[in-house]
Amino acid sequence: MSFLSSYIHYIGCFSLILIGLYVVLVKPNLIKVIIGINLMGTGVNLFLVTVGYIHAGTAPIFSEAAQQPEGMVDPVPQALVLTAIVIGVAVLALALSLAIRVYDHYGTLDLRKIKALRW
Amino acid sequence: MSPQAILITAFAGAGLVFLAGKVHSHLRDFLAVLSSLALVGLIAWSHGQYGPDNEIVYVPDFLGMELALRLNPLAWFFAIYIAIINAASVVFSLSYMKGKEKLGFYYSMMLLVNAGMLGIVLSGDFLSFYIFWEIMSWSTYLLISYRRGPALHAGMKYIIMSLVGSCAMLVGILSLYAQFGTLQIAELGEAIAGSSSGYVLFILMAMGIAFGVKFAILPLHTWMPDAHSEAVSPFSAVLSGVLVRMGMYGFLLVMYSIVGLKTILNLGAGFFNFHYILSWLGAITIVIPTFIALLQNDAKKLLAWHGIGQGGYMILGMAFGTSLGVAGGIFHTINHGSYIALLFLVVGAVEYRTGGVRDLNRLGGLIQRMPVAFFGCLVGIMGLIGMPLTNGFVSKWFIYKTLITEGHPFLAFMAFVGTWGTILSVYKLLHNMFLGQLPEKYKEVRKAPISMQIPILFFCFVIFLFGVLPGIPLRAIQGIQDTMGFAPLQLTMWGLASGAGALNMLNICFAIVIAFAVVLLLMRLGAKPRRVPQEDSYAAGSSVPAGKYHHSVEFYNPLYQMISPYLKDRVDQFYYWAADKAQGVFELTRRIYTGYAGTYVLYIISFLALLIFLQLAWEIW
Amino acid sequence: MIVFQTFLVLVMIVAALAAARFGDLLDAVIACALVSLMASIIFYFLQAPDVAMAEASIGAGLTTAIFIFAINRSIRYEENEKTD
Amino acid sequence: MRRLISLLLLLIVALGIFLCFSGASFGAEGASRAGKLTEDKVNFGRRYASRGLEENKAGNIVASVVVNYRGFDTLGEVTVLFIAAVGLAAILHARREEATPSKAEPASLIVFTGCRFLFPLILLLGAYIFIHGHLTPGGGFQGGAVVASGFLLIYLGCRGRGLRSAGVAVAESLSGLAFLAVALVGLAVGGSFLLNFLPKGSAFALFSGGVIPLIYVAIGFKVGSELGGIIDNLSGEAR
Amino acid sequence: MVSPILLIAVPLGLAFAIPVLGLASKRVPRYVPVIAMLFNLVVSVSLLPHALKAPIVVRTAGWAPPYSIHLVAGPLGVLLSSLIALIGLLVAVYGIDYIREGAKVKYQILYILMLVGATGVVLTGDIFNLFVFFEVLCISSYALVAYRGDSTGVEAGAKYLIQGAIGSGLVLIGIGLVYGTFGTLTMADIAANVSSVGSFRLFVSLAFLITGFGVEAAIFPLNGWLPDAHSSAPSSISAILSGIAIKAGLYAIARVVYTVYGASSILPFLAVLGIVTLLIGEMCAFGQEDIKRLLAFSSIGQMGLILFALALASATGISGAVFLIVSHGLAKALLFLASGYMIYRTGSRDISSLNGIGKRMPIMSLCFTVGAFSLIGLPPFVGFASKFTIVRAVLGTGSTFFITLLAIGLIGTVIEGAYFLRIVQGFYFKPAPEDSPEQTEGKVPFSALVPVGLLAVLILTIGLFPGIVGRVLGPAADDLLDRTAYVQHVMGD
Repeated sequence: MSFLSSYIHYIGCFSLILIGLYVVLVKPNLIKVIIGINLMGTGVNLFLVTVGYIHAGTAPIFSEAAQQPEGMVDPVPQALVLTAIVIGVAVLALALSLAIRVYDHYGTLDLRKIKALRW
Repeated sequence: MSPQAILITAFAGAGLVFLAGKVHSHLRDFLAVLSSLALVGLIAWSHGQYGPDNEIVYVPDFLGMELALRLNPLAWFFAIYIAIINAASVVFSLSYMKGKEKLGFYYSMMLLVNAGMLGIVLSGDFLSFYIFWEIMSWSTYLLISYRRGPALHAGMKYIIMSLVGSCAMLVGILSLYAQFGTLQIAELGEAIAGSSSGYVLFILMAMGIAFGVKFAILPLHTWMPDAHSEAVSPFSAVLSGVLVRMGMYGFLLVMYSIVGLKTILNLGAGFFNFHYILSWLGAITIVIPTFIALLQNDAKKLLAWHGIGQGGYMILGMAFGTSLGVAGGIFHTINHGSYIALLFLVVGAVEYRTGGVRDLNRLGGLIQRMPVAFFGCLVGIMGLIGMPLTNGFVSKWFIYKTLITEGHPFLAFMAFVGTWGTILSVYKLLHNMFLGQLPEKYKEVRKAPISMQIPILFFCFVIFLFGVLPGIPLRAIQGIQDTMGFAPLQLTMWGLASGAGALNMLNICFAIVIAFAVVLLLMRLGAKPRRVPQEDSYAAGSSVPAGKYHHSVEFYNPLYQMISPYLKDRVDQFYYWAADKAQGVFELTRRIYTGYAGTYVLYIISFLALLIFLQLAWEIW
Repeated sequence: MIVFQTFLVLVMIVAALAAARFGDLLDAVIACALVSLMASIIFYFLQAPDVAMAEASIGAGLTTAIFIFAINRSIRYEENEKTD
Repeated sequence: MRRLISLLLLLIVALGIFLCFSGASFGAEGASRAGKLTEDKVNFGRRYASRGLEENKAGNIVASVVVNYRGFDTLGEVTVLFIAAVGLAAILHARREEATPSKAEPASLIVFTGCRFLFPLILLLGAYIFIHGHLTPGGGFQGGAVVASGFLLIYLGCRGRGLRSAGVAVAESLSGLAFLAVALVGLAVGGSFLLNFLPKGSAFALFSGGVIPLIYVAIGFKVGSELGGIIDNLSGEAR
Repeated sequence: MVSPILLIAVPLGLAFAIPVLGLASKRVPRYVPVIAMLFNLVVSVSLLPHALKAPIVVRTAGWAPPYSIHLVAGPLGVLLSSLIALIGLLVAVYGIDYIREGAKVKYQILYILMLVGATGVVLTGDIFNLFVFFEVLCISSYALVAYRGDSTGVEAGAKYLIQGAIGSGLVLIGIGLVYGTFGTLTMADIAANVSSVGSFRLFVSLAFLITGFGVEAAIFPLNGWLPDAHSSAPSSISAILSGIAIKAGLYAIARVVYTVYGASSILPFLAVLGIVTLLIGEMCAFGQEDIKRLLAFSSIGQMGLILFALALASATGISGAVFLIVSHGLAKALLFLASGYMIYRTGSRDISSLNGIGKRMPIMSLCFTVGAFSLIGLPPFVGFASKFTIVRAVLGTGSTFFITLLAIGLIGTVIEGAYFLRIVQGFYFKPAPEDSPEQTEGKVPFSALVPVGLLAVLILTIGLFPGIVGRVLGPAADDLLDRTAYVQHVMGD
């Protein structure tokens, strides 16, 4: 149980990362690939937050002056993840707009068929 | 005159000519001739002004190195030789190039090549040597490509080999710098003295590849026939006369000025001695190209192959490291420059008047139409063969003499064989261009214009002058040899005064003049020849109607059939094969970029996995 | 508590696998949204309410909407040809 | 084949990652186990937690980190979103010119009215979230996203009532410039970019934390307008 | 002294202001990038003397370095930011008239932001901030590659984005591992602690960071996007991508490997990688028919050489690499810019269609020739000086391993010479294709001639007087090599 409590989040986040990577590697569909990137991004965010987590910690928010900072989880990864989430959604939006344009031009989203540029 | 002034004149001339070409064509031509002649003047004037006054650091800090120029006997000798041949070619170009396109480019590149070569010989350190070497290389490349068509291919061949050479040279030079912390030629000589023979050999190899490519020593020669035959004729003269001989300058500089005579002679053991191998390479370079030349029907290709072959003599002389041999090598360099330039100019003149024909099977009988060109050709091939009274005789004499006194009968035999081949092939050149029947279409051919005749006659004069009075250039060569630590030769104005190898051109000259007079006398005494028009020819007593003339085609056909299977340029074929294979590999390599994004991501992940795997397996960090 | 979190993680992984598996892109996107939602809840349990809010509104909400727009303007089904 | 190779490679990566956790202590949890968490040096997140309140007088340490300590990141991040919005518009620009405006089915009256009713409430909620970012969970991003979801609602429920692009552009520009201006005033006043130069007030009050609420409001507007712009562009409403 | 933070803040502000300005006037936005980059150039150059004395450490939010993000404007950073501003300025001038289609105003915004990203990457001292600016750079380049919305651009953009997104995901994992280990994000702080921890985890984080940054730096197996993106983007963007963006990636790798990790034992691996990249790039470029694709592959080759030189771990080696970054930036920008109008003129990107262009566009083709010669490394152009420095550094190490690699690498140079000189030959000595359409839109405006000409002049000038850049190279190399000094400057007050 203690193993689970220490590592379950790590297992979860790296599973997500690996599943995401696998999707990108194997699936030829552009939107599927973008889903893969999105999954990977979620996994990375989860990983970062987990890094800053302390067992039985409290959120890094003071609601009264008397609150003690000792048990608080690390706020920095959370700040980083906020940034990362926004960057992720930015990339995602751009990727999807590209996918729309690709579909306009090629009539397909199959990356194996979108090979005008090669060699 | 300081070397700096010479170089500034040279480079400024090249730039100004280009700009002048935008303004007016006469101004451009005038400036081109003026600056090339001015260079000859400047260099001639600076004769003898050697020593520390003329060692100039012109860039004190180029990436932490000093760039210096200097003038010494070796530099001066080569500089004047470069400048003269270039000036002659520029003068020759005036009418040869008239009406062609991009003349501003042509003249400025001509002068830039010239400037680059002058820079090479005047540079006092290897970095500026390399810089000027490269400037010369790329400007030459542009000039070779100037004629378009097959010239493009020739240019590519040239520049690729040249790049290989310069990469090797760069490695060699910088290895010297890494080893000794200086690139000053003067200081390197002392620094290198103590280093191991393996290192010296490495340096010689690295530099030797670069010089060998330029010099067209046998396995590295394949660019030369194409380039020489495809370049415009005045530039072919420069190319074959001087540019190729920059390799000679390089060899002299590295072998004798820097590494030093003693080290060179003791490099390697027994038969596998450095200068031994070099001389064998030289000998092979004499024989094979000369016989390939025999098979050529393109006048310029024929000359180009001779250019390679004659280079073998120079190597042969120079590699031995005896006073006589090196003197012969250097002397042969300038001699060869004079008559090969002459021959290229003659071919150029013929080409100019016949509308670009250089196929020997389609020419003939031009002797009366172009007498000056004929005379030039005659003198040129006399020099090439090495007939007495011409300078070629003297230098070849030196070289043979060296071979015999050093006891190398095989090498001497190969050199002789080379000379026979030369005689056969240049006779073909002379005959097929000027003797025999005149084809109908060349009836209207006129004499070469005066601006072509001047350089031709000038070179004829030089050939005879140095042939009769070899002391003039040999003095200068003596000066060079002094700086390299060779034992002095006993020179006279007429030749060599030392005991066994004495050579007195005065006597020979005298003998020849007498013989000539006797022959003339005999001919006068015999039946008077009756002059007939050239076209009026008879066979078996009846006149041959026009259109049924036998022109001299397929010279040496039986010989050709006999030897041609042995004389394929297998090296060239090998290079082509290798290039072909390499291109196949390149094409395969391109397939890495499949165009499928998933594959690219696969590469990324494999890279990551590889890094992790390496660490797991071998602990790379 | 830990059991609940483990359950969440497992649901998240299963949803991710489903997102990888579904041939209907719309289904895959919904699965993806589920992943985000689970992640958001996990963030909350990891004492990161800020991140949880951001993930819920951006990751689960907006992202899904954007995906659906894009699918709307291209095609809905993955072309099922054998990958090599 | 491809799957096999991919799985193999991912296995190696996974192995590598797995071995990462076998060694010394990792993360805040590890530091806490090793008993080093009280040292500021080990983990500077610690320092923010322990001193952040008095330094910035903002109850939400994350807000204080996002806007102040790591405000420069946030600037970059807002820029990224801006890039995405602009780039997306640029990429879809050509399409917009090609596309023929399609008449969408108007939504039913109930949905329409419901949306119009909900829209201001959603905006209000978003504004609340980003104004209170320094006190409670939430902030510029979350609030901005909520605002954007309001626009999404408008798009879904009230077809044909998109954003006015000029208005979006102005909002984007001005909020971004406001962020920069606040940061640059810090540079001018105290010699340090993003300096919290305003009086910080007392903690836990609405007007506390110095420039943090100001910047969060700017971020909120910027994120909201940019995400709104993205939705607007992607939804393909031809205008 | 001006604060280096203005190098980022001012262009950013101008970029934010463009949408409003664009509402006011259609013409104004075209000149904003010029103003922004001019400002950056002036500030960067004026900072250079200060940075040479000691790195300028700028804190944000008023807190001392480990507790807030800070910029470290060392010699290397300021040199690179000057280069970015210089090339950025020239390309911005070029872009005034070059950009004719698509969303022009948006192009200008993205253009500034891309350069801001690159400037941020070279100036920042915080590893997560490095990532953020990296994303600014990458995402704006994805958008710019595809901004015309044509089929090749969109395809290249999509592929670039996929790979870039994977790369940045990997970087983020690496940063997470680093943060978990050290609890800090300041590069100097990590560097100070890194020697105390020598574990597998550290290596894995390094591997993630190298792979992630390597995607943008176009190291061999990671560069599948590069030929597509560089060839499909508008020429002005290709110039920036090749001249600056990939260098920023390489800078990030160098910074991480040298300063943060001090990982000298993986340098031989990087050297091998560099040579492989060089060879692959040149080999692929050889057979290209598309001029921009050829230039893109040639960039890969040059990046390989830069990486190789960086991996030498000697002061001369790194200064050679930095010098090559400068010279390649100038030359490649010149080549792309020149080819941009050539492509407009002939309406085709085929090399064979560019035959005989020397007559029709004499200045452009002359400048192209200068750039090509410089890339090959022919004197007296700047490429020679930089390649020369690298070769000197390799031989200076005296290690057989590196010398062998160099010898292999020089083959790449020869291949490069072969294909570039073939193009130059085509320009001047091959007849123009018969059916070449005379596009009137290809008339080269003044705003294009100026940057191209200036780049050519710069290439020649620095080639003749390498001391102009040479003085900064030594300190720049030390900046990268000397970890303890870096840590002291940043941390020690």
